[in-house]
Amino acid sequence: MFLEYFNYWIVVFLMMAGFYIVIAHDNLIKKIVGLNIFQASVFVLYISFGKITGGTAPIIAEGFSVYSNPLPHVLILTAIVVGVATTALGLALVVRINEAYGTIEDDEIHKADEEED
Amino acid sequence: MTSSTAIAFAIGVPLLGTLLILLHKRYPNIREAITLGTAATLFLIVLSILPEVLAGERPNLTFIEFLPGISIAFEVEPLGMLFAMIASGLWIVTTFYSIGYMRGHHEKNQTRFYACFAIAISSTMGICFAGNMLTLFIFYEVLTLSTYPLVAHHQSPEAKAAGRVYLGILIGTSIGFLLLAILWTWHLTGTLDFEEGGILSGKADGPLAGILLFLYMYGIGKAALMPIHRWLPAAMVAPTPVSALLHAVAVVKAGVFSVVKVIVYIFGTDFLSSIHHDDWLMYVAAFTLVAASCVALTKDNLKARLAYSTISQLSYVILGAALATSAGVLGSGMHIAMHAFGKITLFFCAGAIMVASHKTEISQMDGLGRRMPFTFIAFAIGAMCVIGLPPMGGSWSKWYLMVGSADAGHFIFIIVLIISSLLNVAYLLPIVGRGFFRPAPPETNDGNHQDHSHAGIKEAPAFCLFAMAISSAGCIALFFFADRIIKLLEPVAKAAG
Amino acid sequence: MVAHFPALLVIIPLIGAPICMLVRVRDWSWAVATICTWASFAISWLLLQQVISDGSISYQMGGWAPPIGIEYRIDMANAFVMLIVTGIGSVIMPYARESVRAEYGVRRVYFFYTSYLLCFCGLLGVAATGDAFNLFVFLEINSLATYVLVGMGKDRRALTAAYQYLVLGTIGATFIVIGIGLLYAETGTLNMYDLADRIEKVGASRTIGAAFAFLVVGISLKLALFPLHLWLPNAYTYAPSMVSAFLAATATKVAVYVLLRFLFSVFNIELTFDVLPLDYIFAALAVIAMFAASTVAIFQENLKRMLAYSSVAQIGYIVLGISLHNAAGVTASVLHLFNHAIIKGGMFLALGCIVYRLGTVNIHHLQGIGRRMPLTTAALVTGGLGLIGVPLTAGFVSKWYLVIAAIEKGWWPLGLLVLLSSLLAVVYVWRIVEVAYMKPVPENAEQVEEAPSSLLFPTFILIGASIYFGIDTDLPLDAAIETAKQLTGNGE
Amino acid sequence: MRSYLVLRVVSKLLMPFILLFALYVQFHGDFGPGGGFQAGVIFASAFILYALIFGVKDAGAVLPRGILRFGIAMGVLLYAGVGVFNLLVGGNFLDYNVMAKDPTLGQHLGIWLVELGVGLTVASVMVTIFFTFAGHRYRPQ
Repeated sequence: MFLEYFNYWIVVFLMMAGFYIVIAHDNLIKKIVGLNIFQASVFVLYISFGKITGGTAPIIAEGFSVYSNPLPHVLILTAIVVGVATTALGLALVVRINEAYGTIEDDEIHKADEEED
Repeated sequence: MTSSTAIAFAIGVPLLGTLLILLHKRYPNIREAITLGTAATLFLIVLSILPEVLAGERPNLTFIEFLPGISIAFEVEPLGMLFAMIASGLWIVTTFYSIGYMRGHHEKNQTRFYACFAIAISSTMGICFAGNMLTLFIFYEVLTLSTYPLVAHHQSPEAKAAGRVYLGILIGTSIGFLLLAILWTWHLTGTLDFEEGGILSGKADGPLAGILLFLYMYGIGKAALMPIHRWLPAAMVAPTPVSALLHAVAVVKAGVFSVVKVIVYIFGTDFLSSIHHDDWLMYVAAFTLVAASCVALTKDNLKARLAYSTISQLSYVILGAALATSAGVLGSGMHIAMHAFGKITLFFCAGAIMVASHKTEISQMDGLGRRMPFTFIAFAIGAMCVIGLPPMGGSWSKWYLMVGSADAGHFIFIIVLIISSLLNVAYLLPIVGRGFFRPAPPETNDGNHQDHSHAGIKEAPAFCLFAMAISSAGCIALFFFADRIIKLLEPVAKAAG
Repeated sequence: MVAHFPALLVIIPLIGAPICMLVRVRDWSWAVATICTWASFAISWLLLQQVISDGSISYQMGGWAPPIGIEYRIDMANAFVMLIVTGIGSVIMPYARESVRAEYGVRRVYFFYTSYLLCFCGLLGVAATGDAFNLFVFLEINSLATYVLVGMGKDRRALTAAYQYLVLGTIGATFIVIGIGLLYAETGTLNMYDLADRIEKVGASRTIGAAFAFLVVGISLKLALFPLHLWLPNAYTYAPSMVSAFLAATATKVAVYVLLRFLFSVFNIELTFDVLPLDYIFAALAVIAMFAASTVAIFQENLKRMLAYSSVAQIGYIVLGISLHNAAGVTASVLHLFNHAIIKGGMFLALGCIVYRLGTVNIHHLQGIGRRMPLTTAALVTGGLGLIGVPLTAGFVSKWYLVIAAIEKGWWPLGLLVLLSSLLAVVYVWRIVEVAYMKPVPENAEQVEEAPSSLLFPTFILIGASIYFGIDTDLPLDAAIETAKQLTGNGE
Repeated sequence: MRSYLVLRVVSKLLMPFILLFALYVQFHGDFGPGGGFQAGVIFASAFILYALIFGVKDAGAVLPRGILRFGIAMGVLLYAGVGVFNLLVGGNFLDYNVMAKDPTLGQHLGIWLVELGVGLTVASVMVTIFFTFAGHRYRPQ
């Protein structure tokens, strides 16, 4: 049971770990790290779907008849690009937040906002 | 001008007036002349519809179809005709009065006052002529919204608090209950048109009809059935012309008018008396009638007393309609007219006293009648009309209400009506007595204390006196020409019988 | 060319975005954005006509037939949503020029319009596509551009708002990808119509159930369904006015469309509502949203924030209609989607006018604003009446249908709750009225003029529309009824 | 890092190979594994390596911001332009069959151009992201 589905266990572990980091950490950079781990779990999930036992790379060649499904790879390539863009934007925002508040800790930012009100 | 276009004009003319008033906000004389002109035009337009209605026709006008199956539609029937004539006719009188009052009182924001007043009248016309329940509801809401600035006119904290109560109760009940009732009716019957004999009969069974009746009666907050009457005393912070025309005539009468319309044309009197779920309404109305009169007795502030008196009188109308007999409905319709004239006269007097002497409490009015004889005579006439003493119009409507109670076999309500009339006597006539027969308080020269004496008080401004004269003449005239009203309302009463 | 409209609708803003970046001259980039928006509007209008007369349109990207290729399928539902998006965009663009200049400045303003066009393109792509994964990609294009736009606000809190939005939005998007992935794993297809067929055959397997849960949660995050709305108030409050208006009117609406599409077209009604108790969950959340968010709105001092919370409440109405899952309920939802877009868009534009002149929308600084900026305030209050659902405004029509739907379903207490919750709207709208009209102008207040006509005109178009569509209900009502018919008939 | 001679020399030596490999991945994309995304990132990594060793300023001299921004925009335009061209000559959006007389040739041409656009944009974006972060100076408010 465990070994048979070990890739999915990895997915679940990564997903929960990433999600936990996003929720539990106050540091904005760490949140983004968590977000990345969270997204990475999905990449693994998709790649797992595409794998066919004994299949090769999906390029037509003599002597092979079983290929892995290429579609999840293509999809996840797109998802990775989206992930990169999200990370870049998130980090850029963190840089700006650091300039505006002088901190990247969530609770300190909250405090600064409350003082302003 | 055909009658259908007359309906459109009746609603459009006051709106046009509003626009002109806003445009001339820098020229008070022109602004008020426009108001007068608009009021007179409106009255003539309304009168032009009268012959057709008397001839038994039902002029109608349909605007765009608003939702599938529901249009904004108008249809003139006798009750609406009567109400429209009262409201538009008294608007002219009130305008004269307003000019005297607002100038004499040096009110601010007069342009907003006149503009909102005109919108309120326009929506009252819409209510009068509404051809289906949704149209009525729409104008009902417009009326609430347009009178809010009038109630909160002074912009003082009390005025704003009163405005909140006013808006809260009226909008709350109308959206929470009335709209739900309308939607439910639409769901049950697929129509919202006012039809003789009602649309709900056969579509709603016993308890459901009872619930619907409850939703309608408490949804129409403007009818001030207890315990949702609080807005009316609150609205008394408004300038007196507003209290006079809107909170003795247009707004509250729009409420009871809607109640009568709902009972006669949505439920149908036959259906209502057959289901026996309307008994509670009669008892609530009877209770409101007596209780409000008792509260009125305790009030020293003149306008507050009149407000509670109004609450009590509104329940006469509701009671009459709830009796669901021919005479009861007739009495209801007549009482709308009779009370309108009587109460507006009383409010005119209250305002005149306020302008001339800055007195608002009844206990301060000892001997004031000798300084302001015309005002107090008018007050006496109005009071007698509200009480129902001949030769004032009010006596007819109370007569028919009692006949209606007897027809329905509810003799207890005859007793209630009599008790209430006695209470009316008890809270209205002593004011006149005080004015004429009690000695005026002595003059004090102590600068620190408020001067309670009547030194320097003169009769109210001429504009006010003129208005009072007309409305009190109306009270008397209604007694002698009551047959005209009966004739107008006959078709409705017959259908109810 | 007519046959290519579904693709062109998405491509035009996509091409506009890089051009915007290349021209770089301030007014030119604005002009490019405006022209693209207007062109899209014209196309979406024609598309809607085409759908009305000929039924659904299918467009095969790259000539590859579905289910292998990506298909764009335009039916009533998305044609209508695209019309809303492009229509709102077309009205807002003329407004944007002055407003953005005042709130964002002129330096590198071409970035602003590039982001706007990408956001616009993403929304249209989400609406147009018939491919589940393609939908995710466009959703992310739209979201990323939106984060940028929100972060362009003047206040530094715009940055934290954008960050918060980014984190939550990304979580939502990832949930959606997981859901789509699971669907793919179970059925082996990504085309929505193909998916619908295969899901029907598979039935409610555990994978489908999990996919469904991930999708619903992910989409609910994007549409700010209570209690997943946390990103919304800050984002709307601190974004530039033009962005607030555009987002409030379109972004959540498109998310609602996605929800409708998945619930009704991809998963079928039996699965969604009979096997899974989604109707009760949605109804409960919607009612809480209506009351909780409206109550919070009452206590806000920043008017933009107040409107933002009101948006959360209004989304509650929309979701409530969906939870009834009968034709009338969905009609009410779609209708409210349209009406709320117009009303809220118009109100945010009106607030933008105030920001333009006063630099603040804090209620304490707006005393007597009714006298200082009469037209703007009139627009704001008229919009507010629409939010309450006063008759003769668009808001009334949708509430009418919502309550009727609730009664038809037999859940009449919900109808009563809808009406009662609109009383809360009365309270927060009346706060504006009291401050605007019933308070004197502060003595030390500087002299302000009415907002310039380039701002007022678009504001009045939207507010006017909210009145117009409250009286002449044909267009939105027909479209909503057709959409509901299509969706509740399981996409046929 | 100006003092690390080994790094400087090795990176200079590596640069052409990285770029060449990027081009291989780019243009072999329509036959085998590869394509614009991968190629773009590899291409960008060469410049990022250069910037790491020689500083962002020097790297910026090789690839000014203006060119990068142009690259980003042109890549997208190229992609969309191919699609619109197909539209104009009678196919659907991105239907490469109509690009040349022979559909197979058309497919080759179409995918080649589209991947070129993708590669251009990806490379420019990656380099821009790196330059933006690395070249940013902390400006507290």
